[in-house]
Amino acid sequence: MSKTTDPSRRRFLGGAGLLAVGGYPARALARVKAPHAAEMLGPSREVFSFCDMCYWRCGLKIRVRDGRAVKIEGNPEHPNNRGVVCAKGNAGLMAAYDPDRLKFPLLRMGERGAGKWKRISWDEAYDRIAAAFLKAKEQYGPETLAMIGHGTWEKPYHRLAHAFGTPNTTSPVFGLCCGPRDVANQLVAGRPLGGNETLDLENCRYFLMMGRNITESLHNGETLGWVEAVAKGAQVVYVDPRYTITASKAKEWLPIRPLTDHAFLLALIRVMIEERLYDTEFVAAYTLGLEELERRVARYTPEWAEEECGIAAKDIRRIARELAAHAPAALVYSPRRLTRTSNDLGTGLAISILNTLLGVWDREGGIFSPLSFPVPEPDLPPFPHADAPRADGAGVEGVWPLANAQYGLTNQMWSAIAEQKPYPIKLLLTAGGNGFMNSTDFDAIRRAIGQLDFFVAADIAPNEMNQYADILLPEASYLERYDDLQTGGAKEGFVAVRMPAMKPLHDTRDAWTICKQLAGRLGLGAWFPHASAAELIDERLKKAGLSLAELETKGIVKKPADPARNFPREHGLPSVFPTPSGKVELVPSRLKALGMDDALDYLPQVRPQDGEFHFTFGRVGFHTHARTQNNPWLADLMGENELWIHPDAASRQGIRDGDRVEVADRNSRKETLRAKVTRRIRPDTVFMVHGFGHFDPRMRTAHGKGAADANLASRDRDGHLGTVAMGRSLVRVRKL
Amino acid sequence: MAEHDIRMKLHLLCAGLFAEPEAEHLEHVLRPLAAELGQTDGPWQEGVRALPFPEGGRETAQLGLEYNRLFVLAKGHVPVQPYGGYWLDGKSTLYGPSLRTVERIMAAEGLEPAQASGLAPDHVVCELELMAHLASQGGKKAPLEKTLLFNHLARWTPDFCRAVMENTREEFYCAAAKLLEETVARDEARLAAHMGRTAGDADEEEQA
Amino acid sequence: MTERLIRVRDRRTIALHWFNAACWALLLASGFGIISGDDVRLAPAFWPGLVQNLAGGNAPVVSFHGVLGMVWAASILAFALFNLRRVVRPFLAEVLVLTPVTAWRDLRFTTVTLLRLFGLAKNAELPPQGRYNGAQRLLGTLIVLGSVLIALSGAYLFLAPKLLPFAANPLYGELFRWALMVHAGTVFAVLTGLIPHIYFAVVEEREALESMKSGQLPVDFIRHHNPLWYEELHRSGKI
Amino acid sequence: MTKKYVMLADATRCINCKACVIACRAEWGTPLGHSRDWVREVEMEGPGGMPDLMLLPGRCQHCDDAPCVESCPSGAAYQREDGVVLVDHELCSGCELCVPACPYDARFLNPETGTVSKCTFCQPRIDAGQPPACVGTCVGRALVFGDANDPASEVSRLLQEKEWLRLTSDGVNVGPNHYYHTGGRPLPPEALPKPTTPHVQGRLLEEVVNPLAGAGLLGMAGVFVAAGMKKLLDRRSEVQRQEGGHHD
Repeated sequence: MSKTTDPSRRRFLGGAGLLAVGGYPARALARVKAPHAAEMLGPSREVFSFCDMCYWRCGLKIRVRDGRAVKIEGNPEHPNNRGVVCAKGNAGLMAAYDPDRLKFPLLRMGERGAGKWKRISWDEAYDRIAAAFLKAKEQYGPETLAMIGHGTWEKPYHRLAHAFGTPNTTSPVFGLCCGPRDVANQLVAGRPLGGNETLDLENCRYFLMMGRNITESLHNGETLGWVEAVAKGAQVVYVDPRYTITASKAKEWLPIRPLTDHAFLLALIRVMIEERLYDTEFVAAYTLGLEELERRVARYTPEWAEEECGIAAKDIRRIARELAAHAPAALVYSPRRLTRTSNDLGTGLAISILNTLLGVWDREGGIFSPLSFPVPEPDLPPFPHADAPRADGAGVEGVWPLANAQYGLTNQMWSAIAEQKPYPIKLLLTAGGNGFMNSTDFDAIRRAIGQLDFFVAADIAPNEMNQYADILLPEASYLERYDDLQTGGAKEGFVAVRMPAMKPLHDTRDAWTICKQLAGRLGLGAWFPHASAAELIDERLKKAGLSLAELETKGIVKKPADPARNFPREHGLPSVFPTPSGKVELVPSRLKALGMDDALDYLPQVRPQDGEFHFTFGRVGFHTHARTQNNPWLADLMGENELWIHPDAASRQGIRDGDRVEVADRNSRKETLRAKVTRRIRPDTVFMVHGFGHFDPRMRTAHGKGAADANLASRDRDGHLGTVAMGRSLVRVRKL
Repeated sequence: MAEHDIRMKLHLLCAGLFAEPEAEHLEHVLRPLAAELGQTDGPWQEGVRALPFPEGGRETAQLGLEYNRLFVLAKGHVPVQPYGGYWLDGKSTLYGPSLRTVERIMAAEGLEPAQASGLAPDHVVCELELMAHLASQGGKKAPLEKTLLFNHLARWTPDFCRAVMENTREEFYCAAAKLLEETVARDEARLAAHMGRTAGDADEEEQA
Repeated sequence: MTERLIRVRDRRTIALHWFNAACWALLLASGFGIISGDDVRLAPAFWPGLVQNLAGGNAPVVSFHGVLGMVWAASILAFALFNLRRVVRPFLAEVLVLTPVTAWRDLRFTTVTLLRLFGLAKNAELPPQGRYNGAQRLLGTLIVLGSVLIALSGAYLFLAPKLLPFAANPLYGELFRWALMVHAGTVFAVLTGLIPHIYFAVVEEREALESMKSGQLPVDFIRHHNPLWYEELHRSGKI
Repeated sequence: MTKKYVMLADATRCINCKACVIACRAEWGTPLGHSRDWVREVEMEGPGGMPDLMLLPGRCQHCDDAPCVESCPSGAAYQREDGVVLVDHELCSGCELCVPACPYDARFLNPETGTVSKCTFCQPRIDAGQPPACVGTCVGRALVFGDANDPASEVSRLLQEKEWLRLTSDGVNVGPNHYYHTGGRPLPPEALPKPTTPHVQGRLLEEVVNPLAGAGLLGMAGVFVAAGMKKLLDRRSEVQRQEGGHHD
């Protein structure tokens, strides 16, 4: 309390008190003081929105003054963030006010990528695009169009592409990120965790974090829930080659050998079955395949795992017991981006199986069933049937049948364009995103772009990929537009609205307007019957018994959480698992049905030779992927990335903290950056923060800063899903 | 010509020079304007006469490319940002706080950037046209002129003009930048002499 | 018995003296009222509190002090320019202590005078003094040079923050801080000197105070205190 | 009752996401290169040579004995009754005497205003009943702000419930009103304030000019008060002598 104030009063004794009489407390005076104009909160109004700085989409209240967004705050009613906003969300203002932003529709004048542009009118841009699209459609069929999106505001582009008749729409979210995790949960339990994971974090008592760096790969609501649990005393075991901020909150850090998580998890499964630590009641009532599983994991002893992953056998046994002791309020926490090894599906399955053995489904502190707020889609004519299969093979039998056909496999799509196989792809439409920085194959992307007849890029800011476009369409940022509704599945069901905080700046337009106007030119107007996004969402809301006007005053409408439906098994109600068998399948039947090896078995991964390191990368809490490095406010927090290297390894190479080093993989791909010598990483592993090393000079702030991990990450594939095994790169480090 | 008329036309000409070059506009608006000013005695005469207008479609197209390279988008970053706020608000933001000054004057005059132009109110073209509009009223809008000049144009166009001269490969933009620089400097001297200049004065008006 | 009086200064000079004195009083009162930080404060803490509360904030006090300071400096400067030959040059010639020898002599005079107040040093010999005695000369020099310093530093303190971008050049702030020190230090030095000035005027030599009202001084007083001046007046036939 | 505003920072909940830093920048338009708040990430060595981290969010600590207020010559730095230390930008000259006086390095000369800026606990926001921008946005809810004199406030409750430390050291204790919970761990020495080195002019004023002036003034006044007294006494004895003479 303030009363504990040290009565010694002054910092240093000095001569100034010489003339003081009585020590009249100056601060008690009621003097009139003038704050600076900047220190006033002028008159303003608030509009509701949801964030677009990452994929989590927090609810926002945007303060608007003089017709301009001036401050972003959280909407306390929104379950995704409960009022808090991260640094990225706060810096969203600079996405709109960035001087480097794309401001006008531009036509390429010189060579692709030569950087010669001419401002053209929107009409001219649409006319040129329509002419090129119709010509190529005629020549090659509609499947010659590929649409590569980016994960957030791309919905109208998907619609446009599907109306055009192509199946080839893709975003990085599946093949470069969460794919294996979601497929694994789908195969085992028929229930993916979704983009906003359905974990009852606050009530969980024990977290086994499998490299889930939840404090730095940060999503407000999720992180806050986890921090609440830890503050309430939940135990954390953090498994990661690197000591992250999340590790600093854990009671235990296990610096596992990279790529061997699967071995560790298999041994845990074995111990849990061997020692009958699992939830016998749940396993008996709800699962299939325990005996087969037991047989299959018999050879994965803790001692074997210790050899493979470097975690002591006794610790593995202990952790299995601790997990069981806290079940069902215990979680084996999957990483969000599970694209590391050639058997990520196996890792994902093991996590899902462990959670099943712990019986966490539909239990407090475990995995809950979300409520939804159904808002019907507008009535549209059916999309034309695409005769051709997807070019990336996602969902295509005999190719990658398990891959998600909505988001596809972005890397394979780039390869398909580069090789023009299985059929010519001559048109590319990108909506946000940056192929170079989110895939791992610069070469394939360059070759792909060379194959195109026409490349249209819609984006807010310049980046490496869109500098090759033939026409660049400047989009309004999320602060300047209506968008389709956000309907969510948390404990509460909700529908939230994005309202414009200001008119579109410069000569920009929102995605819905762009797609509608383009569709009109392409003769596809029937799929865009609404005059604007506002009209579209108003129609959807009316069908749900709401209205846009109502939502605009609140920002969000919620269906209250219902414990009986979120946690049916806590209330004597049954759980539902929509698998082929209707049960949780400990050995997934779908893999068998597809004639695939069932991925349960451990697949040995690459190991560094002398002088080599495992290459890893990850995130910090104040940058989103490769999207925000040019944001002046966020760049101020971290302007370039560094190569984390253990002091033992560094001293062998004569590298000191701050030295410039070159990192090269076995294919002679190279990047240079500064070294950070730290004990916070294993000696056989190096690490860098993702998203730096931008080489587009139009990005004034980010250009040439740090190194591009995308140019070093492996191009290997997971054998079951076609997702990218980014962690399989081995690199050498050399002092420059 | 009356003095205010000349000032109006000079600002209009400068605005036009920094607009996207279109043959129509160059031939039928800017060239006659320059010719008229070039025949009127005054310190601007030399600068106006020195303007190398493009001859023919090829040269105009060439100029268009240079315009886009300089002010719109280039391989490197945009070499010269044509927005006042960029220069006044720390070069890391557009639509920053300095824009309010211009918007307030525009609102007082019932003006705003044309919808189709897609230009921010503090784009060099908008500010100069606003100045021309104010000047055309023969000194009646002197306080607003003063605010626009001392809080905006005179504070950023010198840097802007220098950047244009350093970055352009076209004689045309060099001459245009020089003309703009001189025009603003003369305005500054003139307004300072007429009304007395302190930063404080301008600020007060700004706040009022 | 009527004293024989002689006019020694004109009305303008007298007015200037009292104008100067009034300015000083107001500038001191307001100046001490501005600075409230304990580490830099000159006056007891209650004073800035009182002044600022009376004025409704510190801003008016600062403005008052700054504006009055400039009025004061400008007035004296104007007076000096318009009366350069008639008043100022002769005054400066009499009063300024510029060499170490004279300084030593004046210091000795001052010390002995001071000691005599306490009945000491009765036997010390004092050389005869001119229009201004040693102590007055020292004080006069202090006030003249001090005023210049105070005016210059004050002008910088008041105007520089309004005119110069301190963030652009660290020198501006550096200079400000030195100016602050010079301003305060000089004010103190002058203030210290003013104590005997006032004491002598009020207690010891009421005639001198009287002459600052009427402009006249008794001839006897001059003969007694300023024999050299008396001689000079005598020589020039003014007595 | 007078309010007593305090900031609590729970280091065990802080994740160094810098949301507070950006929210502050957005709220007050702080020019790039400067910030009113920060998060300090201190890397330490834990037991067994394992790495360890401590995350300490910070800003102006609104000290009871704010050295910035004490070193301000313009009367621009001041403290409200509720403890909030503020800058009157109309008065601030930008002389920076207060900048090195702060043991927390919380003040800087703002190039856009020419005056000294710092955290104000978001004074206009708190006066309007909103939390400071950093507190409202804090992702881990590590920052809590409130009135410690209100026994019903969250800060009062937390101050009682948990153990709180302040950034003070043997040499420096100016009564900060910013509290830290570290889960029982001691604050790392590098996070503690070091004695400051004020500008030479400030020190000269404080240690030479003012004491000298005080001594000089008092001394001089003393001498002449004494002289006056002596004169008075002399005169009285003279009068007495004369009166005595009459009687004689």
